[in-house]
Amino acid sequence: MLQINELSYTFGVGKSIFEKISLDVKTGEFVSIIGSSGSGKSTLFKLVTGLLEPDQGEILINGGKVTGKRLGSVGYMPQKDLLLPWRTVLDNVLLPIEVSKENKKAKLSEVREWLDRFGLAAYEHSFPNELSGGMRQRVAFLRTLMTGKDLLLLDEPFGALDSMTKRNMHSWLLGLWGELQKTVLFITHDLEEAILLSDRIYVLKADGIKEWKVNLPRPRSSELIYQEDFIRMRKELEWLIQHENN
Amino acid sequence: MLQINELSYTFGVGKSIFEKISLDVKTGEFVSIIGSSGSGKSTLFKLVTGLLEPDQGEILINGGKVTGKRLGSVGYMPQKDLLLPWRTVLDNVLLPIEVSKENKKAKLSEVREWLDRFGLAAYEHSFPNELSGGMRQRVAFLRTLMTGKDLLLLDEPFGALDSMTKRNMHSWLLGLWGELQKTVLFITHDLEEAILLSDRIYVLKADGIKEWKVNLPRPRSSELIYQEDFIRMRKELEWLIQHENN
Amino acid sequence: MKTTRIKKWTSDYGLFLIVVILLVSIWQWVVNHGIIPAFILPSPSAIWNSLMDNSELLFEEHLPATLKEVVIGFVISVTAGTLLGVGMHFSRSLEKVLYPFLVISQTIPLIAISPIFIMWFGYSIWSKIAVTILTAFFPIVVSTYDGLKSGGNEYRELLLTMGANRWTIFKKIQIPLALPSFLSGLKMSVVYCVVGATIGEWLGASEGLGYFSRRMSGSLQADAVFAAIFLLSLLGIVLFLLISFLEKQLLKNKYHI
Amino acid sequence: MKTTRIKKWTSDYGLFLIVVILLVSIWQWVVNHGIIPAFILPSPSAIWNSLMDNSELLFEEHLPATLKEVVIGFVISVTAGTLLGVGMHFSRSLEKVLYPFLVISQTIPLIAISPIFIMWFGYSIWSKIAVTILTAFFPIVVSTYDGLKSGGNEYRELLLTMGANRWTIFKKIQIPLALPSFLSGLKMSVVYCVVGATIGEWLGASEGLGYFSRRMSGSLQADAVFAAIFLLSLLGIVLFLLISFLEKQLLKNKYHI
Amino acid sequence: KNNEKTTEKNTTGGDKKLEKVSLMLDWYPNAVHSFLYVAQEKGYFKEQGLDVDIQMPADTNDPLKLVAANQIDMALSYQPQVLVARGENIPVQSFGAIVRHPLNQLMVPEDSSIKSPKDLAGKTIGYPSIPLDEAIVQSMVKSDGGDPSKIKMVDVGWDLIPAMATKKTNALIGGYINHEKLLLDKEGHPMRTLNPADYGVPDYYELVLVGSEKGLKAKPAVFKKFMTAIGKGQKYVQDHPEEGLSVLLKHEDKSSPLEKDIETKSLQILLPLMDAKDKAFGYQDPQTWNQVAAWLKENKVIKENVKAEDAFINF
Ligand SMILES: Nc1ncnc2c1ncn2[C@@H]1O[C@H](COP(=O)(O)OP(=O)(O)OP(=O)(O)O)[C@@H](O)[C@H]1O
Ligand SMILES: Nc1ncnc2c1ncn2[C@@H]1O[C@H](COP(=O)(O)OP(=O)(O)OP(=O)(O)O)[C@@H](O)[C@H]1O
Ligand SMILES: [Mg+2]
Ligand SMILES: [Mg+2]
Repeated sequence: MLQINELSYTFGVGKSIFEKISLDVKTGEFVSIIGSSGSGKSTLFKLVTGLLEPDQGEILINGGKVTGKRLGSVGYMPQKDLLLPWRTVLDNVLLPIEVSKENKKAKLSEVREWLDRFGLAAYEHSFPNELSGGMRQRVAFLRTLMTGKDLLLLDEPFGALDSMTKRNMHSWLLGLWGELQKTVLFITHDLEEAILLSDRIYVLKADGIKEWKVNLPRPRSSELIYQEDFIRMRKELEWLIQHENN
Repeated sequence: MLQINELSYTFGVGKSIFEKISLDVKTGEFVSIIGSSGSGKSTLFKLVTGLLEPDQGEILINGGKVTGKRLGSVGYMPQKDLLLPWRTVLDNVLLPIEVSKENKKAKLSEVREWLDRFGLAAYEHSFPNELSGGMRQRVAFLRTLMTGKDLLLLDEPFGALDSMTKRNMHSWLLGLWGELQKTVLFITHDLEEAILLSDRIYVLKADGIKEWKVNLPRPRSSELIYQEDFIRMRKELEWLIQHENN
Repeated sequence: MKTTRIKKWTSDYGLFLIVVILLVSIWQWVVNHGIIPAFILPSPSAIWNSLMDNSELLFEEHLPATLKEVVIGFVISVTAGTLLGVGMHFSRSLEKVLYPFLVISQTIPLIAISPIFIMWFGYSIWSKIAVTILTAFFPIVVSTYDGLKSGGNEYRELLLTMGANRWTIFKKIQIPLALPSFLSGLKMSVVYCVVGATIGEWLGASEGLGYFSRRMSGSLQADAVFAAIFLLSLLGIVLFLLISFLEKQLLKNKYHI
Repeated sequence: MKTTRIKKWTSDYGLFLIVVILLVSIWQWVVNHGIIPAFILPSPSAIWNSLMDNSELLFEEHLPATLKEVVIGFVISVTAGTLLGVGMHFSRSLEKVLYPFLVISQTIPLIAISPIFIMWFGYSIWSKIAVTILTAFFPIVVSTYDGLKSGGNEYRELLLTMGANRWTIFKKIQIPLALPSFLSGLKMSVVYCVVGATIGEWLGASEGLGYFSRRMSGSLQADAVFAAIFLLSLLGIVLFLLISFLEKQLLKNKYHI
Repeated sequence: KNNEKTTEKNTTGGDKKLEKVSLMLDWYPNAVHSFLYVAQEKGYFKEQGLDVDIQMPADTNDPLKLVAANQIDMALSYQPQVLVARGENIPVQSFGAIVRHPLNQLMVPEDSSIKSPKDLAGKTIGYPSIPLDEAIVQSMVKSDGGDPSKIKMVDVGWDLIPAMATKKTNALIGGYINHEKLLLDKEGHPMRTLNPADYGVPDYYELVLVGSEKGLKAKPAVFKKFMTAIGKGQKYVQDHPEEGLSVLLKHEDKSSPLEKDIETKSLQILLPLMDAKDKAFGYQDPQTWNQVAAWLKENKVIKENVKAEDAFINF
């Protein structure tokens, strides 16, 4: 689905963010990226979406052979929700459909169904400022889904939520995962979240990128986090992040 | 130190946030408040600082007998860091000293010492936009300390940090706690954080406020979170939040 | 519902009205007592009488003439100003070339170049409209341009990742973002349109409130001069309020940026 | 360092200069070939010659006179405008009373009320300064007021919890926050100051570039008229650039809001 | 469609095809222009095959320039100004003298201590920043034995009357005895006038008709016809001043009413000053042109190379 080979990127003069990092995401996988603030996670996403061009290396989407024009080929959910404040929930969700110039009317019933499934049916005519943080995040997520792309890049979708809302979103996402049939690349700061949701985790550090497999069967439930296995894994991951400097 | 009795507050017409809630914080205590988004945690802080006036009930600070003028009697760290973008780190930290019209020069060496202790010495002439999220948060915290007040109200000070930075801040705060000699009221979404740092936790819900004691000896270390005891406590707290509706 | 409206209105304009009434009374008193000669500053009552005496002429001939210039000038200013602002936004070169000219256009005294206008447009309505445009389109260009510059970069990037082209981004993001600034430019501009039409009429006309006031000033009929000015000022305020109302309607419930 | 500066300068103004040179050449050609008669629009070379011929008079007598009016008018406009803007920010009542008057003050044609000015100030420099102030202080009031309104509520609350009083908050938060808007008002205002001084000189004067251009127009010397206008325009642009420079210095490195 | 248009034109043009001519006044319509409106109203122009479009200027200098630029066929201007214009290479010529004596006279308040021009020493004189007015004042003072350098001239812009009425100046030049003086009298500021012609300034023509050199050469017939028509107009006004004035007043009522009392007095003053006696209305005396040119040269208002005889043409 997505393959990144020996990617290097430098901001302006001398501010090198990556040097020759490689990673890949297979179809249907849920892969997380963790790393400290400023390690370049969001920058990586901007490179994949095509907002930035790599200095070296290639980014292949859907097995595409060239690193060329990538804009418009993945669903991207930015770190801030970026809902358009002058549009209602429904109109925000319809935005990618408008952009791709598909028939809006034809899609409308499908979109309404999704709004319902996301628990947003009652709010379709509300404006973003009338929503709580968790609802805004769900709208932004739905908007990303509505791009219709198979590969979704989600940049800290649950970063701004309180622990209870976050927990609910986890349960909800895990429940939905089978149906969605999407491939997800997911940025988070929350180790628990990363382990709970992912098939694999990439740890992004100043000296490169490190892969880490999550050995948990699916379907998963959010109750998992209290299991000993899970806690051991979390400890292990934390140790990996903090100590591995080789 | 702080005593809140039967406090009620309503926004505008009919939007009741609290009804007759009471809580108290003793000198030297570290007390956390948790609750879902929109439950009124930040509103409670604004009431305590004096930015809002309660409809009913009393708020006593330092045993003061009246609910009267409270502005300027506690150190308040708002949810956003609110560093003034046109001031350097040093000038931001000096702000409360300027406001209280103390002699700035006399305090300068003390402030420099603190900057050093907070790991900010090299950045004293940087502007906020040149700092990473974790550093900004530390500057805002230091600014709150510099008010010189004994009671500190911290509204999600670590909310915007990545897990590693947050972990470091926890270690750092736990290490500092003995020295600080402050009383802290602390808002967080993170249950682990709340348990790790607090002596007591108040759970704010639509139907009232619930107290919960943390039975962990001090000094604590951030390693605690992997202990079975701790995990059990976290589970218990989570259950309390989600199920107690009586 | 209705009483709260009236209440709101009184609290918004009541104080202003009281001050106006006070000032007008003082003015009347000052003129009546000969402290300011009436041919320099006529009394409010004299102005009112003159307004009534000349009402047919003012309302049926000169006001429509001025209004026509204002409306045509405003429409062209808005069209041209918006296009220029948008053009400058899209093309850095255009911006670099035009910006200094825009500033220069505001520093040149209009009266000095009036023969040029008259030569090009004669004494037709177009010379007045040209002056109107010259005074009124500057705020529109600046506000459109500044409005389009105003942030929105993150939204832009978001739409880019959806595969949007420049035009879609312009339509879906930049226009809505620029709207508040644009509308406040519109408000200033409509006031300047009235000023511009007045100046244009001074530079040569055979009708219009500016023409009327200038002629009356030539024969020292201060009350008629001020009657015309009163109407001009009123016209400016009414148009300003109209745009303010439009602004409120357009931005209602929508802009919580 | 130096070459990059020159490069930046060329990329910023090069295109503009080329366009200017092109336009001036066309202008010269058009006048030389009699398409526009020189007594209506003199050629650039004639204007330049006239500027040189009259240089002593223009630079040593009239330019300083106008500059004096502009500077005094600007200083008073800025002082009064800022005070009014601040006053309106602090007092809702003041705002409600003054705002309509501000709009009205912009809709009244200055020439019509010039006799009042003359009555009050005579032909002293003050009548010109009064006109200058009337044209120039509106943008300052509006930009100060809008600047002070611009958000900052959260910062305000933060300082309140530190026990700050209104004045401290004003000093530490609202002034820095209002600075960008205030400076952009200053830029507009300084341009209007030059326009205002010119109008003021038309209404009666015995020196100044506006007076000079009016006088030369009376003796049908179009080239001298345009030489004076050229200086006026240049004065406006130089002052605009000065404030822009000040703006860049003040906001440098500081405003990443 | 084309045919329709031409027939339409023909019917409105009457039997003969009328030649369109544009005329720009020196200022807003007032009593002095009565003869024009009479000629139009009574059909004197039409008789001559002319269709005259009367326009008003914004600035007193505009008519000259626009005539020279061929935007306007003929205009009312001032004799000295025609000479100034020729000095600036503006190709205009005068083809008729309308007001044959100065209307622009020095005015001082009736109770003023200024009895003759030499008393102006140390006083302030308001003027509308026309260099000619400066020359007039200087000549008057000089010929009266005063020192012109002791006079302060101040440009009072558009507001001649308020300048005088509010006593911001001691004297006024640039105002007309048939307008500003009458208005000041009416407002209770009676004025005494000092005629420049009595103090060393040639008795010049206040108002003349001008055309461009090109136009005058190209269609002299038109100008001739025009002169004939206005001659008739003026005759009518002279014989029936009241009716003549009412034609003007009626015309102006449609846009900006004039004050009848002022205009009546104005016409009374004007009529004798417009009378060419035994010559035809509008006749110009070469002698006057020479004197005025010489005086302007002497006062350095115009350049030496201006030839008086080229500046006018008699039809
Ligand atoms: N436009 C830019 N120009 C220069 N440097 C930039 C730019 N954008 C980001 N950076 C720098 O690149 C680095 C990586 O930024 P990035 O936003 O990718 O980090 P991140 O891993 O997403 O951090 P966070 O967890 O805080 O979101 C940071 O040091 C940042 O300062
Ligand atoms: N100024 C206001 N006017 C009206 N309602 C308000 C205002 N400020 C907050 N509210 C409402 O009061 C409620 C409590 O808000 P508050 O900010 O205290 O929540 P919180 O517990 O701090 O949430 P979070 O975890 O998101 O910070 C919310 O429903 C909010 O919509
Ligand atoms: Mg990021
Ligand atoms: Mg909060």
